[in-house]
Amino acid sequence: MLSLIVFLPLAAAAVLVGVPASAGKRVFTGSWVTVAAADLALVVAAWIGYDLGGGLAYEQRLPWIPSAGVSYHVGVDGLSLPLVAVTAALFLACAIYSLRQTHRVKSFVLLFLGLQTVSLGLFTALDLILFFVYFDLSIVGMYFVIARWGHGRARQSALTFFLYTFLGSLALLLGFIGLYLAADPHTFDIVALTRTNPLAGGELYGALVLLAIGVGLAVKTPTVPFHTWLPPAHTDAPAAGSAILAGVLLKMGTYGFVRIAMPLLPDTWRQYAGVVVVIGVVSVLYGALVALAQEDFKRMVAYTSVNHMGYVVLAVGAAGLAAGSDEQARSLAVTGAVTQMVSHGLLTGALFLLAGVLHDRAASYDMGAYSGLAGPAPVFAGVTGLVVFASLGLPGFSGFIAEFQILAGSLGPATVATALALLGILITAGLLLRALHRVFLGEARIPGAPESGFTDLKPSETASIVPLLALAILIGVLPRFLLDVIEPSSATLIGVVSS
Amino acid sequence: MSLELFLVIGAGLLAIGLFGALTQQSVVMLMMGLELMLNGVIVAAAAFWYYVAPGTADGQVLIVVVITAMAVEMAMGFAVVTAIFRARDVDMTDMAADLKE
Amino acid sequence: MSPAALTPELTLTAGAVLGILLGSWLPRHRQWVVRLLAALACLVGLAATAAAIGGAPQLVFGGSYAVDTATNAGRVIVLAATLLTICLSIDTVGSHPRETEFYVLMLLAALGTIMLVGATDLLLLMAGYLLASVPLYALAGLVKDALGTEAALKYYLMGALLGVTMLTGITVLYGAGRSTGYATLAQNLPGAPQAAVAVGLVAVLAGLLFKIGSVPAHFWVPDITEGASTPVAAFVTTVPKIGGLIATYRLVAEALPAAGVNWPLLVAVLATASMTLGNLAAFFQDTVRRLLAYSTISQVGYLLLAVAVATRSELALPALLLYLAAYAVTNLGAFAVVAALPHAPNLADYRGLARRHPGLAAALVVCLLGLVGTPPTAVFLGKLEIFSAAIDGGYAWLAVVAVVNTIASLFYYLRWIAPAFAAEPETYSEEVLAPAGRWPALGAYTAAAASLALGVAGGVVLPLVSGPLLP
Amino acid sequence: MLSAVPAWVFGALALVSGALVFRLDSMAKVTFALLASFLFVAGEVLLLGLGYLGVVLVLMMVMEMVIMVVFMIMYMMNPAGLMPMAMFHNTRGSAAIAGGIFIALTVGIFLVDWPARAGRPPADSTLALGESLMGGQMLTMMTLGLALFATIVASVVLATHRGRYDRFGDDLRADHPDDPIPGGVGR
Amino acid sequence: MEALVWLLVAVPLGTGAVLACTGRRGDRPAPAVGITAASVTLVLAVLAAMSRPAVSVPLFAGIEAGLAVDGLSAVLVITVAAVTLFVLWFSTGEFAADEPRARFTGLMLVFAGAMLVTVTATGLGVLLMGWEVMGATSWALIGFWWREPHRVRAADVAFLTTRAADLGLYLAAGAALAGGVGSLALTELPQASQPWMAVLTAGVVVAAVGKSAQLPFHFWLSRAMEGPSSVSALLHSATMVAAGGYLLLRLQPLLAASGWGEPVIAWTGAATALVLGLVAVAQSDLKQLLAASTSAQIGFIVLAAGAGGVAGGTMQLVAHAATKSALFLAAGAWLTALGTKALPALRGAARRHRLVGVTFTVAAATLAGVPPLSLWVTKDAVLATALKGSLGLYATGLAAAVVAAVYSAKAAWVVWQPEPEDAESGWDTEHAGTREVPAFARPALVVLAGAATVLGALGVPPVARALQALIGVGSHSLPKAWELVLSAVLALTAASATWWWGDRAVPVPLAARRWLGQWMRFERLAELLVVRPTMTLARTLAAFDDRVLDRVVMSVPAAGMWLARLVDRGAETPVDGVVRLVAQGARGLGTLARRPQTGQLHQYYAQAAAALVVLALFLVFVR
Repeated sequence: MLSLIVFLPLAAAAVLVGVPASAGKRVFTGSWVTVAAADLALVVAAWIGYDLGGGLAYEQRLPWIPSAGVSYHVGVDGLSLPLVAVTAALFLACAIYSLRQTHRVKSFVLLFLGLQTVSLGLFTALDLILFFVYFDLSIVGMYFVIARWGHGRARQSALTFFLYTFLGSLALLLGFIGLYLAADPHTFDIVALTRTNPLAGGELYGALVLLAIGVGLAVKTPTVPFHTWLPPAHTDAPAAGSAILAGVLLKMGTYGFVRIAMPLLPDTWRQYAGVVVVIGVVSVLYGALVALAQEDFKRMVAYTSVNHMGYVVLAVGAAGLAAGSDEQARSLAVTGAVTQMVSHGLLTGALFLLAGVLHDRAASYDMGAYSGLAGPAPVFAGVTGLVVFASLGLPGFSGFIAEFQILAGSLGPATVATALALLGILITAGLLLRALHRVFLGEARIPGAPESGFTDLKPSETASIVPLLALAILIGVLPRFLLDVIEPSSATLIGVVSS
Repeated sequence: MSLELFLVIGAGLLAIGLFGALTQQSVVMLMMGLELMLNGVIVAAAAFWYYVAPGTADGQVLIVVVITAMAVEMAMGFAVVTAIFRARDVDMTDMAADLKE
Repeated sequence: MSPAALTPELTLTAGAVLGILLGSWLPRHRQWVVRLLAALACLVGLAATAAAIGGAPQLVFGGSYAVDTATNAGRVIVLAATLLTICLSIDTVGSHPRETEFYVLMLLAALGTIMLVGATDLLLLMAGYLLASVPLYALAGLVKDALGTEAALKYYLMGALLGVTMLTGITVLYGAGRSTGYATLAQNLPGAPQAAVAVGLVAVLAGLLFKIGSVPAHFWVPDITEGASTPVAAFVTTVPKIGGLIATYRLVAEALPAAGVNWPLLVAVLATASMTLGNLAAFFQDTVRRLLAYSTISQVGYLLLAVAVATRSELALPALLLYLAAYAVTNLGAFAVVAALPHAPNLADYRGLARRHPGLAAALVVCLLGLVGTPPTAVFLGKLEIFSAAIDGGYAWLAVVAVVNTIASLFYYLRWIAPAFAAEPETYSEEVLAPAGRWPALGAYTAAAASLALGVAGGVVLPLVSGPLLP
Repeated sequence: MLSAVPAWVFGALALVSGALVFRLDSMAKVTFALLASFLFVAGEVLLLGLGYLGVVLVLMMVMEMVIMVVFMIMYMMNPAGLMPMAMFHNTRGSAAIAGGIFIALTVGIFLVDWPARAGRPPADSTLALGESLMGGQMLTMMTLGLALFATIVASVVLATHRGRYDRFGDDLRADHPDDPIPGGVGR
Repeated sequence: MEALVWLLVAVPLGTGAVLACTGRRGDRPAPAVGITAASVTLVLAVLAAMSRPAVSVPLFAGIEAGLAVDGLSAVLVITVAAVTLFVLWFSTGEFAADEPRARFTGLMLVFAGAMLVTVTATGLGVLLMGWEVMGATSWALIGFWWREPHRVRAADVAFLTTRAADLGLYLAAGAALAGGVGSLALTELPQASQPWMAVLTAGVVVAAVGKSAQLPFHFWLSRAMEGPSSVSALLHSATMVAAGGYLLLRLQPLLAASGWGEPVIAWTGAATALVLGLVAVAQSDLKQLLAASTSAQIGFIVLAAGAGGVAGGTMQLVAHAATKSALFLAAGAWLTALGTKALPALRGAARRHRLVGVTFTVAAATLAGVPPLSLWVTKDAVLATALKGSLGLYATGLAAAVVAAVYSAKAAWVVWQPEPEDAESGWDTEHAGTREVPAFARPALVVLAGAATVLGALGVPPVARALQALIGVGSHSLPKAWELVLSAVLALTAASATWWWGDRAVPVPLAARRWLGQWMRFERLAELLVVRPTMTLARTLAAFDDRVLDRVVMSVPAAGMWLARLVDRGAETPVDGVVRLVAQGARGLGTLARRPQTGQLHQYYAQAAAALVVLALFLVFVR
């Protein structure tokens, strides 16, 4: 089942490779949408069939490189299933959004299908090497997306992105190897490693392994000070690329924390949770403050991602702190962290697609150049407004569900840090309102040719963005369907980390 | 004391040969330097055989290998020099330095 | 005496001798028969090796030659690499007056390399060194133009000096250990004067480092790669490394496992120097062949990691062999792309490749990213194993150095990939990206596919390279 | 026991003649200096009881030096010492390296505690060599043989610019070789 | 029956959300739909108040989402629903047909719905949800005329200020969890353990004070006046500012349990009542005057919470809601008709529009505390509780009551003055007036002013006792007769004196008047102390991020190449020394690594030989 979900896009890509590019772009975009929709349907089916009791579902394990302790081991639990679903949803949104794509459609579609397999694969992987394979391939795929379909200084940004995240991935690899060597018998299997806990007791070795893994994940997440690849990569990436980058790829880092760093190194994690908390809170505040000073809409959103991901890091750090040994609060924090990944995936995805609309119409992200777009494009403005409010954590949207749990859960274990992180909420609110205010309200002003006007959302854009928003509202209003899935798993995780 | 004597002679020949190999511009002269180095190796090999391990023939075979190597290197050297002489009319290493950064 | 154990070697010998005889009677345009013969020899050799793979490891010819996992793996890699190189060279040397000699020399070089792989006696090692080097000098100068002969000259002179050094080292080790056989040396060297062992080892290593093109014996690599024809460049940067590295591994693991000298540290230093220097020098290269040359120098650095922990981690040997196999196909693949586009010597010439030859561009990406170690290519698996071995052997810092270097290498590989996927230049010339012919492209596809297959099917390959080393 | 005097004398002479190789300014003299050096070394080898190898060395070197003279003359290298040869580079650095190596080696040679002698020289060292060559070191010899084979092929490839197709045509059907200067038996 | 409370919040929220999203298509039916929804809500509120439903569903792990209508909530839901209905009714006349009425009505309904959620919530989580949505909706409503940047800026200020205070609730939620109240239920909060109890209380206090525009957060209320009058009417009466008061009343046990919460809150309320009253006196704009008076009047509610007089506070809240909505609607009616809200320009407005004038005056008299109107008794109920605690509080409260009489009388005096000759020159400063009060507005005005009057009945002891029983918390003390008389006398005296004084110059320094007139310049202070430093910090960090962090981190791997090129091109952006150094360093290393490759063989020889010697020595000497 999972393998089908993961490899369906790749199989479709393999078929499409054979179709000549001259067949017309409709063939490619059409089949992309179909495949993405089918994949989403499969994920929904998997969700329906998922046993809420927790534990791994749809597990499958085949020997791959047995002598190196590597196996093809996949499965989902409450931590990964929501992310799988978000990934499928976001890719479908991007597929719909890209219906109007005209530039090198065939390779674009192929690349995204590949990326989808890679992303889904990562969230289902239960083997460190399998995880790493997908982790690295996501970087490669995104490099090509940015370099070939980006704008501005795309190649440079892509290069930066590649070099930086690749460095992170290799650090991760070193950490994985450290885990592998510590286990007896040597294995890369996440489940087995969780069970045996080879680095119990911490010590220097465990610290170094955690450092390597932590750096790798921190680069991908990204947290301050490893975030500098993010703004240029986002600014120059195409809209769909940005949406996937922010919506899916960033989650790989934070997901790594809950899937690998915490359960596999529980003792070491507890030991250094304070550091993680500090990094988290610095990311929250730094990301928010720097975003506040941005003039470029996409850069601003990129920095808010740093901020939002900072909450996740804060939560997982707080979950490791033994101080307030209240399991409920820490479990709440982890649930909030996973919810935040889902929520941020949907909302940032939507925001970047909206930014793509901005660029599509007037080829600029400069907020100073726009004003009063709510006049000519009320739907665009309305949708953006809602997404912005959702993203600043307004109740009724998914962001609140996530942030409330994170902050309420983290306050006990990490009081000062969380209290400081609260300020992030305020700054985010300020900066997002400011952006909304500058771009959409006031007298209408559009850069470039003013007489051409500013077209409101087109059907493909609406059809791609609004469902994401709708999902965010659904989670915001009826969060149980999501939390029911996440909570047992986060309780299990907290159990592992606490033991 | 005697082993050391032979070894010093070997080392001396090696050093002289190396000096030649490093200083000579002409490829043929350079090859002479290499030959001299091997000359020193022969002395050392023979001395080791006699003073350290006369029980096995390894030392003797080593000298055979050295002599063969000498011959092979010489033959290849002359062939290479001929080739480059034909192609560029030079036989000095300094003048064959087009391949560089 | 068990000649049957040496079937692959004998096959190559027969191929070479028959080839030269046959070539003397063949018209110029029908020398492909010799090519076929050479390929056949490789294939038979591969088959014989495959048959031998299951067998118990044994020492043959008075203990001077080991037939074990490493030898078998080395044979397979060398023979496969030779086959691929033959594929690359068809369009370059087809109907050349010296085509017969080209293939015969290549077979001989391959044979010499295999002798290096299996040698467990310093004298056989030296003989293998000669056999593996001499044909390559000639191959480098086969195209007797100014650059080709200069390449041959430099290659030869470097080889000669370092060969002499190696002989010196053999003599010193012989003097210190009373023997040239590894088994005896392993017994005698721990009690031998360590200064002599150290000097002897460094001197012997000098020759092997020359074969693998590692610092400080790397000077020939860029010059030969640029001066010789592309297939030859591919061959000399790939095949001798296989022999040299396994030979180095054998030397340190079998002759000096307990010796008092700190050779692991020495090898670690060499590895660091090699990868760092190779990468730094490749940074701003604009010629693809020099870039690849420096990249091979840095790759040797990674490979030396496994040698450094040869006696400290059980993972070292499988790691080395796997990485070698991966490196061989991937590096050959990159060279195959270069061979397929003979009129594009510079990075900038690759602009628009993805549009014009999507297949080649894909192969290029697979091979270059493969060299970086991107999964799921074979080198990734190799790097994984090598890093594991290094950390397991207590050389974690070396693994970190290797990681940093990997990132640095990514920079220049991307400098090559980026133009390939960029739009075509304004002043676009048809000739720049005109392909050479089918064969190099086929080679590129094969290598790329093999690189991927080896990575994905690593589970099948890894058990084959994991086995005991003799004795 | 050996008499140390001839060993000293031969050694000193080998060194001196070796040094002369790079001091003399005539091609012929240089070659003969090298030959002399080899002959003295052969003498040392003979002194060490390796009669066969000493003789082989003498014969080999005489032949090799003759060939070398031919090549020297081929490449214009001032056969009669008419023009002074000064084709050096990097003398100072080379002297430092070579001198340094010599000093280091000498110091090492005297400081190192060389292994004690094990075994006795065989009665007939040549026989021992032969047995070894046909026994334990057979593969080495076979490989060296192949190396020589490779050398032949390689040197022919490199040294001659005219191959069989130049002489007998692409399909080797020509009755007479197309040589610039006809020669050989019956031509 | 349980569905009732769901319906109560779902009807306004759902209808509002749908209306707000329909866009311009919904403008035509919007008023009707809005009023219908508000009426249904009112009916539901009454039913709920009678049946007291309570529901609960799981929200987070161990945390329930509960809604319930108890005594306090019952009073509030009715108040909120009723005020909403009348304000919506009024607003049908305020907006022309071409204005986006769907958006307005929708947002108003959501706003009211959020308030209903807040007052019915049984746990901190849900309360915070309603609380935050209310804040966000207020932003959208204050900035309703988004084409005018100053209004949006005002909305921003209002929202950000209240949200800053809202952080207190997040803090409180976390503290509650940490303090052992895993369910976050409001009733269990007083059981939180120390020291989390202190954090919890502090969070609640900050949030409530901020939302209620008490000192020192009062300035946002001034900016909130930029929105439409109906918005002000709703925001200032039953929702938003009232929410803070409600929260404090609701969590009075917590304040009591904390030990220090009560005095802090009581004094904050008293101080606000007095100071903001003075601010109100100094205003020259009718709506600003009313806004300041709101802060001041809510101050009494806060004072009540601090003093333990939940019932008195509730009475004050309800009475003030009616009064203040009537006043704002009246001001809005004039604004619609005359296009101005400046006091001097409103001279004679009451004479021109008599119905509005009368209702305004009745409401103003209530505000002034004139007997027997509602605020007179409710305020005294509050003060009676305060007196039990401390005489100082009582005195301050009484002084505040006097000030209230002053500003109410001042406003009434102005509108009843004869219209000057050049009256029209002062009109139409905000927008073009219609010169007539819409027919729709009248019933709303009348009903609300009537309610303000009638609610004086709350002061009748039996009613008061019934109410106290209904709410069932806090102390049961009623004002004694002398207190009632004293405050009545004081109010009447102050009002008469003000009326008599008219607009003659006040013997107060101009600077002080101006200072008060600008709401004590707290906004400027916040700007200077918070916003500016934050922005500066943000810009500095951004510059740091761009110039230093990014470059330094990036240039290590990416090395020279592009940076060097950047330097060559004369640098678009100022590249600092560090960067150049790193770039050059990388380039230098690259060049250095290639330098050995001279092409000269003898140099290769020398290098290789030297390197090997070094390696040999290394191996000899390093063990």
